[in-house]
Amino acid sequence: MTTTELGTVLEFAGVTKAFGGNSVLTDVTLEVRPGFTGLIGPNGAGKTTCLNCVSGYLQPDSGEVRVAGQDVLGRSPAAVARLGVSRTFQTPRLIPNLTAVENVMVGGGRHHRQGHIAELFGLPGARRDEQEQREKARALLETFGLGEHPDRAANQFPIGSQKIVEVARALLNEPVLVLLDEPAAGLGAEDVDTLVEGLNGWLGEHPGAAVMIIEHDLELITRLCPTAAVLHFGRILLTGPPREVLRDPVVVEAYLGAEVAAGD
Amino acid sequence: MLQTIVSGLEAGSWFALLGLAIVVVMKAADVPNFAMAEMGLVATYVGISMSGTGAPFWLCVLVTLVAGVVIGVVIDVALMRRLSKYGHFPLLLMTIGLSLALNALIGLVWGHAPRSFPAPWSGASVQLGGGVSIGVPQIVTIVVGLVGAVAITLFFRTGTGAQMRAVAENRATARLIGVDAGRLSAIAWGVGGLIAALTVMLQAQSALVSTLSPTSLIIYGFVAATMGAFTSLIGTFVGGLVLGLIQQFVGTYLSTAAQFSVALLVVFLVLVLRPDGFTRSVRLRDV
Amino acid sequence: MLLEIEDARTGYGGLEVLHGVSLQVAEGEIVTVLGPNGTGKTSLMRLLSGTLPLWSGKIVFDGADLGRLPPNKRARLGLCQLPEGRGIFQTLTVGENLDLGLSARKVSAGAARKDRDEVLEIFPELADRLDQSASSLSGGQQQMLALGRALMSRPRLLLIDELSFGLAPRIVRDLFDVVRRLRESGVTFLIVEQQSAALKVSDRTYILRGGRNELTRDSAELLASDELVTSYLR
Amino acid sequence: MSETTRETETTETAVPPAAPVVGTAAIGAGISANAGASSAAQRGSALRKGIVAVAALVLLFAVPFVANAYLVFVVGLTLVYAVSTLGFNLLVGWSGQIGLAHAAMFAVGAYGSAVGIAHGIPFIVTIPLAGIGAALLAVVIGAPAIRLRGFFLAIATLALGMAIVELITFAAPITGGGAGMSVEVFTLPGITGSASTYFVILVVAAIMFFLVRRALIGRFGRTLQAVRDLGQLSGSLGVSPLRYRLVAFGLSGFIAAVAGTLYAQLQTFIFPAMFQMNLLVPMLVMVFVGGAGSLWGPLVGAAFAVVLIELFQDLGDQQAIAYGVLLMVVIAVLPGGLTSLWRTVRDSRLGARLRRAR
Amino acid sequence: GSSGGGSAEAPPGVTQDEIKIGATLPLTGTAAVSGQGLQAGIQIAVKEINDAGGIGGRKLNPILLDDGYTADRVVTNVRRLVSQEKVYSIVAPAGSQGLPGTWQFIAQNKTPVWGPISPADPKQSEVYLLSATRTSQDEVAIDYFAKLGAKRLGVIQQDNDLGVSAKAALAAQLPKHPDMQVVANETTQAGNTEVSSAVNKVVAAKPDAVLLAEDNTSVALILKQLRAQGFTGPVFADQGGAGTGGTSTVGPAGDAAEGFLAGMQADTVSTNNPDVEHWRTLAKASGLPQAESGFSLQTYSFVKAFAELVKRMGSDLSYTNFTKTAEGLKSNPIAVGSIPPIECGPLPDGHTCAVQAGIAKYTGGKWTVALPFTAPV
Ligand SMILES: Nc1ncnc2c1ncn2[C@@H]1O[C@H](COP(=O)(O)OP(=O)(O)OP(=O)(O)O)[C@@H](O)[C@H]1O
Ligand SMILES: Nc1ncnc2c1ncn2[C@@H]1O[C@H](COP(=O)(O)OP(=O)(O)OP(=O)(O)O)[C@@H](O)[C@H]1O
Ligand SMILES: CC(C)C[C@H](N)C(=O)O
Ligand SMILES: [Mg+2]
Ligand SMILES: [Mg+2]
Repeated sequence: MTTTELGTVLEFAGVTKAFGGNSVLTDVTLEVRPGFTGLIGPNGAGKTTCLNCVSGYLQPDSGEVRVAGQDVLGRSPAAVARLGVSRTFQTPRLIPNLTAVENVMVGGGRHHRQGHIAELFGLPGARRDEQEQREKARALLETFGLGEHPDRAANQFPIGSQKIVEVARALLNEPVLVLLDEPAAGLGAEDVDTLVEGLNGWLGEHPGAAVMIIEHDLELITRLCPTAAVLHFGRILLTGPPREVLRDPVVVEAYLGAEVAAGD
Repeated sequence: MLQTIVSGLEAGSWFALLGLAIVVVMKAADVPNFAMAEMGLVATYVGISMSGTGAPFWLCVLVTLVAGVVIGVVIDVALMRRLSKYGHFPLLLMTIGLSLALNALIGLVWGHAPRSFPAPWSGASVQLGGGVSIGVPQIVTIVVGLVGAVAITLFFRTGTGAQMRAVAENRATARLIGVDAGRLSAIAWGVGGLIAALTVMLQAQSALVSTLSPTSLIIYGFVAATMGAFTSLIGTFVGGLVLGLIQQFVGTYLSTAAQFSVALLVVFLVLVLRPDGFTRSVRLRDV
Repeated sequence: MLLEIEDARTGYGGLEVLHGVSLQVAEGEIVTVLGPNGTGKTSLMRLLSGTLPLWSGKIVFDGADLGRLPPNKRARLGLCQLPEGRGIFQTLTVGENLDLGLSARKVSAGAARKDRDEVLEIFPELADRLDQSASSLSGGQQQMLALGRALMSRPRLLLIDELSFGLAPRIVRDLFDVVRRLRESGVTFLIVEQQSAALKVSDRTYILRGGRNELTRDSAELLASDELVTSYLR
Repeated sequence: MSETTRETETTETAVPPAAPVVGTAAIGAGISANAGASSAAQRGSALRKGIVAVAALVLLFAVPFVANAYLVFVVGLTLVYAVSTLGFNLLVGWSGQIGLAHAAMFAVGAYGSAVGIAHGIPFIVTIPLAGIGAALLAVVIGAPAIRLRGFFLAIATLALGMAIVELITFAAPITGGGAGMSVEVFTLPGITGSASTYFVILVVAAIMFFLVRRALIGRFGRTLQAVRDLGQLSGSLGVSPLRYRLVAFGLSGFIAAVAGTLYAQLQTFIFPAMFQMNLLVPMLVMVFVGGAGSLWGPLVGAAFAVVLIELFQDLGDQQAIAYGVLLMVVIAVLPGGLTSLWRTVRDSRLGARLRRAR
Repeated sequence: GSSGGGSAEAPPGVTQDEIKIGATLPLTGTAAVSGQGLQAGIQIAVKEINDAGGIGGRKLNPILLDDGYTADRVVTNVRRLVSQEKVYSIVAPAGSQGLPGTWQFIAQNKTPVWGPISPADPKQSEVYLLSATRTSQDEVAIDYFAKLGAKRLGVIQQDNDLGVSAKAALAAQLPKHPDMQVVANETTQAGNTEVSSAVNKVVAAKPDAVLLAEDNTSVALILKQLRAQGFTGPVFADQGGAGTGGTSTVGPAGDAAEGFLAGMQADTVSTNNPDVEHWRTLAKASGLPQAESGFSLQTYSFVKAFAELVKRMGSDLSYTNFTKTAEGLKSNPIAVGSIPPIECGPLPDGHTCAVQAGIAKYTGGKWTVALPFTAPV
């Protein structure tokens, strides 16, 4: 699953999706290349629905979704994940009783070389695997500013931190494509900084990977993403560098509200 | 054939009513109550004891039903409420413990011998052509079951329905927005106890009840509730009746030995083919 | 004072997270609480709504000691919370969720319909989804629903844990307008926020750090002070 | 445990607040595993744990030398139930599926072994054979059932379980039908019957505990919990939830049947009525009282169920009520099961004060 | 485990002034009514024997354990009685289905089991059956039906040992009554109180007589339903299911019990047989629950027979002598009066000490003898 430099990692081609007559995505066509891509748009525009179409939870009514050239339609979420697609959820979904580290480790299934049987009998390879994953998970948490309490149960973290644990979980898998659904919601300014640095650092080490971020914190989008796509009423309104996109009058009207555009 | 149908509907009414009691409690308290049949049995035994003192029949009926309500409310207030925040397991286990304790208590107080609830129409039957005779208690059960089901359904049509479901989904959040969860769950448990008392009383009028009878009754009740997807009152009621008919027909035309398993297997097939029971499903978006 | 918190302590199990927080809100005020992630803002909200027990200290609402009053009774006093994570009832429809806001007060059917219409005017997105399962809403729509439900209860004091959570910038902006408008009609607000935009609508700001009061200022003053903005906001 | 509610329940933790904590925690069967002592609490020196385990084993090994046949039997029975609960807990507590065919799988093990022995297969060989047979059967049952959730799963598996026991009754020529069949007891050379049975049980139980613990504290256990708490969302972690659910069915069937083979040896006479609701309910109690989703819960739960009944013998006809009431008290005080005692104390204010005082 | 056996060895549970005996009984659970009766009988007999100075100066010390009518607790209890309490003999334990699970253990320990309540015959040297098995009772009942002229037989049986007993009886006796045929044979599930379709089917087959192999509750239920559907012919159940002499079945059945036929392992409780009268006085005086039931009379008689046997053993209480004395009864049976004479045959057929069963009839609220003790033909 190697992607050529600057090749397309994720591709939507004419994706359409409706729920009981309500059209949510209309002919969405989009290319996501290695690096960061922002996906922004008003509430209910269909951003999360786009992600769900990639990760196998929804099947588009028509159109195609390809990851690294492979069609994902008809694949189960697990099969899509095995293509190297990781994601976070808009409302964080952690395993409440596991610690933060263990929650992150759950994301690493793709890179275990040893099967459960080897693990059962404590074979050295399996132990090494486990150890490596644990260290990697700790390092990731550290990167994202949660190094302090890695062994606390996940349900004891404030909601913002839970989202960050999810980000770390998504990254452990060494994914080709990372889909982040509002990772910064509920975070304070300092934590957003940490998140941005962490993501930048990670991408630096994984230059072939693509990260698609859905976010309403536009500052984060402008800081991270060279390109952003605007989704509006299920259609891609325009794509381009965030600063330009955010100056577009339609975007301003629909998404930002007049004053913001003028002010910020 | 007619005999089979009537017997099936009679047993089906018990199953359906107990299923309703289970669903009602499930609706507001989200507890799978394994002690439901025992609750009804205690209430019924209170009524039977009462009628042993020569009290008039209708007074005994009233006492039985009131006892059912009281038992339900007391159980909710004393045992269930404070556990609700810990999720399902403790609640489920509590009802199991309760069913064991209640069963033993009944044994201590009233003994284990089967009993019946003497009704003015006990033993009376209607002769139909072809040697078929139908017991009046059977007819009473079917009619009362139907009326009871309609009454309960109407009761839950009232505005409290959504509040109850909110409490069941998340009691803490419901209280946060001002829902009096305590009152609602007490109502649910009270109504549940009432229906359970009614069920077992009906059973005791046409058949026999003892500390042994809750075991099979509760399974049938749960199966009926399952057919109603644990949410639909009508689905549960119909499910219970259908279950009663299925097992009666299996007994009559296949084998009485396999009656229970075949009835359950039919339910299994229904579930596999219609994973949401007899009701229209609420599909939730979880991503 | 509508709400007075005095040296309140609380926590989870054996873990104390608020080590004596004091706070006052006057009738008709908009007060914000700021603080870094994990500092105990949500815990403060839970304490006020009665989902976390008060270990020591005092909470007085409208002259009455809240003590161990259960959450639903507090809601009936007009103390309404929009909880972190929204607290939408997923198995209910959008309309049912909205109407649940009426649980905290007695109201005629007509008045209820009027209130609902008002709320739907603020959140038109919800209007054509009333019969849809609440779980099918998008994240932001759910946040609107939660807020709409809270408004349905006509609270005297509305506690909002992260108003802007998951909302598009324009909606946030509109909502701050709504907050201002509601204040005119007599609602008092205590808002936990991460966004500095909140300061623009609020009168006073408390900054919490590590479960303690760190600073209390007029919001305008705080916004004007560059130093404070860079160290606490941005 | 209504299906719909299940899916969206915001998990409440053992901590009171209406924490909208971790999203849809309970997707699977609606199990917000309250115990989950699994991981956070599992730290500590492996060496110390090893020593405790060995010491416990030595103690258990000594039982037949110091105790009479009755006590040996009671301890043996506890171990058998503990093994069975190990499997049940894996299914219910860890994978979050309330599959109620467990008593039937236990019966399959007992009958499989008994019939096998009657046909000349050595007892020891029947243990894995019965286990594998039951595992296959469990997978066959599980295949249609894993798509069902919560109570639908419970009722469906209950139905299949009852049908299996009924089949055993029908297969009278092989199984003796409703009248039951006696089981030829295996004896180790030079050791009397009951002690011999006991040693076999102890060894098998130790192996099962070791392996299951091994599996659950590692990646497999974490994945099961992910499947339990995240349901289909675990798919995005590269986990196939249906596959793991099915594997949990198979494994629990295997373990139940292994326990069943041992049970047959203890009872020496088995009949179908032993394996119906009257067994299933105590089995559930063992899972929950021990602590669903915990590692040592099965042992504690089994001991609770077996030993307590023996202790209550002297209460005569009041013992049933004493048992029920005690059960209720335990749940009221420790909703997460007996094994949550330690955590409850640790996380309480009292515990915090004690720690500070130290 | 230890072996009790050899003649030289002193048997367990016997001291200068005491003999420990034990039993496991369903004091709680579904068979609790029967269990209470069984318990009362043992206690009445023990009190009478001890008040009279015991057996050769040794008083009986009964250890009665509750098994809740579950198999694994029966097995546990027997182990406890033998290994922990070290009883001399197990006397009159309930014959619930768990008892066969103890036979191997009993064989290892050589502990005599005296008078278990209606189990299937294990044909084992340590087990002394003092009353007709369910199969024998059913056989007697089939003969009796034949005598009454019944040609069409309806059967309702449970899917457990009760049903198996009935099957065995049918297999043995039907060939002997060529003009009798089974027109309906329904099986119900133990523990399930849903019996109506079985009843419907049996009634539809228009039988002359109905044989039940069911537990107390089910028998009562079936009786009620049979009568409600207009079936008026004879209905029979064995002693265990009929609660013969007591009220555990006929009480709940109410009016439907009129004319009900029941197996008799001990004499009916209300006859003027002097031995029964004697028991009746003691039972009434005891005030124990179910003391006046047929189950009580049965265990009372078994304990009395046990005392008589031990008396006959003289000073040698070894198990060898126990067997010898018991086998010697062939020539000089123990006659308690309330049960058929006890004459234990020697091995290899086990110690089947009584095969005769009687039939009692419940009329006008009283149990009367319909057929005195007879062996099946
Ligand atoms: N299962 C469903 N059934 C019906 N409508 C749905 C369903 N899922 C999504 N929708 C609708 O589709 C639209 C898009 O939802 P989506 O979650 O993709 O929005 P979004 O862009 O992620 O918005 P937000 O920023 O608020 O999260 C919304 O109007 C929502 O109500
Ligand atoms: N259920 C819980 N159990 C144990 N500790 C908890 C629990 N919930 C929160 N905490 C702890 O309490 C502290 C305060 O958390 P709180 O959620 O109040 O912070 P917050 O200020 O609202 O953070 P955020 O801005 O991220 O929402 C944190 O350290 C957190 O780890
Ligand atoms: C001996 C008794 C325990 C028998 C029991 N009453 C039964 O119906 O089988
Ligand atoms: Mg979204
Ligand atoms: Mg917070």
